[in-house]
Amino acid sequence: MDFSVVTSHADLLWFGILITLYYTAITIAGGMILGLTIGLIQFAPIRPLVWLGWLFVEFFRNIPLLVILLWTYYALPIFLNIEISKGWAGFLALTCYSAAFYAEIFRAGVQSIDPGQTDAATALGMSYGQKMRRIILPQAFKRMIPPLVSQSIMQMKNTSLLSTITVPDLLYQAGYISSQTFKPMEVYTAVGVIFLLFLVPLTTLSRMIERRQASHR
Amino acid sequence: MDFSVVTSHADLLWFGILITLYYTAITIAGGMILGLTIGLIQFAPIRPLVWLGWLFVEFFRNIPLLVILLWTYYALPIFLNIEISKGWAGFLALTCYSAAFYAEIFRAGVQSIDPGQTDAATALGMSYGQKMRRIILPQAFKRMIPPLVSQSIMQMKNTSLLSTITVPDLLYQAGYISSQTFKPMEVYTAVGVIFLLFLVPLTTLSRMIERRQASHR
Amino acid sequence: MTEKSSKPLLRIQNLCLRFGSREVLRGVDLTVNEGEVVVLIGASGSGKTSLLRCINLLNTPNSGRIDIDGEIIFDATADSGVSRIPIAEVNRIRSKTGMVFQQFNLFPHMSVLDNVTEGPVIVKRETRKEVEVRARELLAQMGLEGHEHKRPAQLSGGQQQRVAIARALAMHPKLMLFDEPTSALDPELVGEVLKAMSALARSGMTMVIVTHELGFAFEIANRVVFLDEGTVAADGSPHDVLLKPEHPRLKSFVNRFHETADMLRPFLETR
Amino acid sequence: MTEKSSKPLLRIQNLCLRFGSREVLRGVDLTVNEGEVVVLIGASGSGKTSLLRCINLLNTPNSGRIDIDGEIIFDATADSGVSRIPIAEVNRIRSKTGMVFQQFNLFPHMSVLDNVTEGPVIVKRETRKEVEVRARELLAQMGLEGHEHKRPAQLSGGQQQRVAIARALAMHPKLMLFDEPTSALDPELVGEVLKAMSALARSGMTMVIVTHELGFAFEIANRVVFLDEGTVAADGSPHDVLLKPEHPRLKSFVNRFHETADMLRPFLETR
Amino acid sequence: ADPSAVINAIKQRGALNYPVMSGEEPDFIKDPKTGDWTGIYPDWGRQIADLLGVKINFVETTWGNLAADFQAGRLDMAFGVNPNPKRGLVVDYVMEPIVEGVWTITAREGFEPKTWRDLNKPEVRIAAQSGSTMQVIAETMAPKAKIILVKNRDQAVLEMQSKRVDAILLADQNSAQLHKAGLGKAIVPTPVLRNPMMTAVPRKEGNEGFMNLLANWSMQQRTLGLSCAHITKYMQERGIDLSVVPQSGKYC
Ligand SMILES: Nc1ncnc2c1ncn2[C@@H]1O[C@H](COP(=O)(O)OP(=O)(O)OP(=O)(O)O)[C@@H](O)[C@H]1O
Ligand SMILES: Nc1ncnc2c1ncn2[C@@H]1O[C@H](COP(=O)(O)OP(=O)(O)OP(=O)(O)O)[C@@H](O)[C@H]1O
Ligand SMILES: [Mg+2]
Ligand SMILES: [Mg+2]
Repeated sequence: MDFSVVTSHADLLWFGILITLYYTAITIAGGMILGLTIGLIQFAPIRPLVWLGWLFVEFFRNIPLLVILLWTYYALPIFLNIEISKGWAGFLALTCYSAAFYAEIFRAGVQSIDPGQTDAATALGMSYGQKMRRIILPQAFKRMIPPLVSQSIMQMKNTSLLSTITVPDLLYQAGYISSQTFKPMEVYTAVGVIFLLFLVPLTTLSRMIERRQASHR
Repeated sequence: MDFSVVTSHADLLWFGILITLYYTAITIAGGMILGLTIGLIQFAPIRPLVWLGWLFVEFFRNIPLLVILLWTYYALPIFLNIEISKGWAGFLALTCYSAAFYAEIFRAGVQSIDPGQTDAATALGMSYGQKMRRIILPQAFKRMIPPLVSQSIMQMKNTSLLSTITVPDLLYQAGYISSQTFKPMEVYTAVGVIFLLFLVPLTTLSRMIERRQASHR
Repeated sequence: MTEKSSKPLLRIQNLCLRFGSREVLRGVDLTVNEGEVVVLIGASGSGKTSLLRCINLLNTPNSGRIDIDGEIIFDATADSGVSRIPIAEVNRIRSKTGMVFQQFNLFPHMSVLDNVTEGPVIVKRETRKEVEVRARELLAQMGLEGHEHKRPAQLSGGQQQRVAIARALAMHPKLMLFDEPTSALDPELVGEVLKAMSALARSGMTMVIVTHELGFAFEIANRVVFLDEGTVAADGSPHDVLLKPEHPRLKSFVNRFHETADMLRPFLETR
Repeated sequence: MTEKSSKPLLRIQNLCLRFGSREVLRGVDLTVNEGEVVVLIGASGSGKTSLLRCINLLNTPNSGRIDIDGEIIFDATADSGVSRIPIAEVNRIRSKTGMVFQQFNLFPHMSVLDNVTEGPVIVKRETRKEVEVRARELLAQMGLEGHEHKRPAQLSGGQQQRVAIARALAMHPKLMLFDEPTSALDPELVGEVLKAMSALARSGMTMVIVTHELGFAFEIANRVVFLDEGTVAADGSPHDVLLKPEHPRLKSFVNRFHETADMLRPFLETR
Repeated sequence: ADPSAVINAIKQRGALNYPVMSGEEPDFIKDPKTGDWTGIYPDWGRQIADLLGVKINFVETTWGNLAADFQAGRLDMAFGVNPNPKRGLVVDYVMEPIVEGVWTITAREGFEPKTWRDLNKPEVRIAAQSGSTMQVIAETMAPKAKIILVKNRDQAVLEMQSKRVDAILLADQNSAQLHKAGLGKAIVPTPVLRNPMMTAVPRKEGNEGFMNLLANWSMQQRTLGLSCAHITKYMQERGIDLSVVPQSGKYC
């Protein structure tokens, strides 16, 4: 093993890390906003909205991200007759994919709140919006932190698929370096270590939060 | 849109589906067995075993499957100085990756059982193994069905990454057909539909089980 | 106990409720006058909680009619069909009733004070300052001075239930509904909640109470209503219903309590 | 009530238990002789459940010594240090005690009959056939004929608790431990469980019972022990402890019950 | 060390480990039914195996993963590797090209650059396969142009079809193929850039004999026009006329 390839291409890797983090960040943000919306409309008292939410979740949960990604990048422009850049295609695909999962987390989070809370809020005469905003969501968010963290970790891993549509993320750079230097083992080991360095602290944190919440309940 | 490419290559797609299903099946089986083991040793009264389980889970949960796959296929043979076929590499990588998630499901499932059940079993004089086998696991398994189904759906989607190490799964065939016909839109749309056809019934089933369990509790 | 008018505050007519194919309420008629304290008893599963929840539409009945303080909150009498009352209207009438639950159902993410002020501030849009003054008074009446800034989880069960009563009272309800308010409490803490409820009754509040504390029922109620399989099987003075039960089911129901009460004889004899 | 020997069946010496920095038991001494029925009372949080759970090592004490039927199950007296008793040995001695929990803790995935046979068949490796015969007898004694093949969830709370008692008895325990066996029950169902326990006591079973049903305690107990902040603050006959309390805390504890009991006076007077 | 060590090892094993790739016709043609490989490269591989008197063992990979397969010790050799000194630090190159092609572009309709300079303009968008020699060429010959890096040839075609690029940088025979498919016009920009088809083998003690064999074979292929004829045959089978890339040394 000769890790000099890694150090001598540190700048490329670093650039890849930045791209990966950038897409992770924006697609987590996009996915959470979209996911929250879709999760919440599934509780709305309007049937078609509920179905729409269900359809969205089922659609994006059940297709491999790789297919969604290729589809968004190649098929969508032809369908809609628009231009879409790699960056936007990647953002859209990752956002919709993760939104399906975030939506499920939000739905489960809201459902996990004791119905007695809704009863108490209803008995006070609160409207649907007031109950959600003041009573349900503040409690649900707390419980959702651990699954949200897990899903966001997934999201960082998912961005590695962006390399297939040649967004120059970490894995893309790794592929480039390895094909230039013929040293893939070192490069992929380095990539694995980089992901561990970023994600293990996060999962550990998430476990700690989970444990604290469990003991506080 | 001209779906004749799809019908004229139906045999290739069908072969791809079989390969995908095959790897899905064997890696679900492998992942569950390994995951159960790793999930359970985290409850064992032996410290190093607990840590080993934790390490395994953290390692495989936090590295993108694509990296694990490349690493298993390309780096492992060098490290261990063995030959490993594509099929075995794919099986190993997918199994270990999913085992990490299955392990978390088992752990959470066991922890979700009312401690009163353990108390009652202990009070009867049961040993650790007896409690697990007779009291905890039978109850935990029921609750684990929905997350196990979700994870197994993931697994079917995950197998699509096997195409990157040229295992001829559905996505590999799709890539081949689209490179021959230059009709990626049709091909990838077909692949998306195929996944939906397989997975939507499963997720719907899983939701139904979940709902029935919720109302039975 | 206190002065009672005969102006009906709550009128329930021929109320029916089904869960799926299970008929839980089968034509309940009940009128509660202003200032009255009505205790609802009945075996487990007889529909007591369901009836209480119908009064403020936490459960939506299948037919019948409910009016509170002269305003119709639900109307689906057989001939008229369900007449849709706008949800905002329902919420307004709903806040004329205050409900206290078995499990307290306090908002765990808010301080005790915020639990009490939440309704008036958010629902009635009163100014927070004024509401806080009133909330502190109510909490003081409930013997909870000094606990205003604690979280519910830091209080004992009895204290939590008294906060729940204060929370309901802060909305200035005309009618208070209690669903087994003491059955989730440690026995030693039951007394303090019953005391608070007695004080409330003496102040002239109209109350409908579901309870298994028959001694308390006897002491506080103007009327005791016995619910059996979703119908009113007995309705009368505490003395008639609890001490001279006629309905066979009521008899066996009350007798079970007599047995447990009997065991307490030695305690009464020494005092 | 029945013939009592003075052979000690359970001996607890200077038992201490901490959860983190919280001292829950601070040197408890308690001896229970064969055939005795001891009722444990005390305020919420005083350590009643903890003490009961120490007896069969569901909680591991920090120091002290426990022996059951002449066999040491735990020994960490200050001078000797913790002496390790093998886990198999602990399990054997453990099954000399039977425990009934507040929340029943029946195995929901097994039939009523399997709940009762599970212990003898799996732990004691008795043949299923023989155990089933005994289990049916026990269930019959508990008034549960015809329910053998139901799941626990299909039974009422009172029935479930009686299954739990049968489950414990099937192990032929020498000592039965009850932790508030009726406090999770609907009040109407309390009587049937108390009756079953009385019958058990009459049959000569040694019992330690945590309960808030002071009337029942008075009737059934040979001795009443009052636990206060992790120590035994009173230990004597039911008459002395419950009717003539001396310890100030015991006095106020018992008085709260007298108040509630007082409310039942009208019921007793009419009969 | 024994210069024949590698040859002996292959003979002893009885099989030559040789890379093949899917989706790269006619360089590699996989019969989807039987899984048999034909095409330009597999035929050459068979020739070498025959020379050594062993069977051929096809190892499926991709251009992107070729390096990894090399390092994992799965391959004895690979044809069609472009010269790259960085890789030369790790693998040995046989210093004799099999055939010498040229680098070309496939241009969209209405875009007809003559020189590399015509391509070096900010408004020009060029697709090139990432990590390949084509990327190096694009970055050095047309640094001002907008370079779009793609994973494989199909993606480049898709870029062209969705009108996101003006030209794709390709080797001559691929360009001729796209030209034939009507996807664009094949152009050889000047100055003409040569594309020698090199062979790589793992750097091992005792590989001198094997490299010598391959150099010898390559020299014969090139100088006698064997390789050129072989390529032309496969191209003609598909109706592809390499004369659309006039300077291509593969046309005979
Ligand atoms: N949400 C619901 N869905 C289905 N059935 C219900 C629901 N709520 C109540 N029931 C059923 O309605 C019947 C009456 O229940 P209810 O809670 O009103 O009885 P209760 O008199 O309050 O009994 P308890 O003394 O146990 O509180 C019961 O058989 C119960 O199973
Ligand atoms: N597992 C535990 N971890 C930490 N603290 C505990 C644990 N179990 C009990 N405690 C604490 O120990 C003290 C005694 O609890 P215990 O349950 O023995 O009281 P109790 O007398 O049974 O009360 P109750 O009448 O409420 O059942 C309480 O303050 C409780 O908070
Ligand atoms: Mg109820
Ligand atoms: Mg307790």
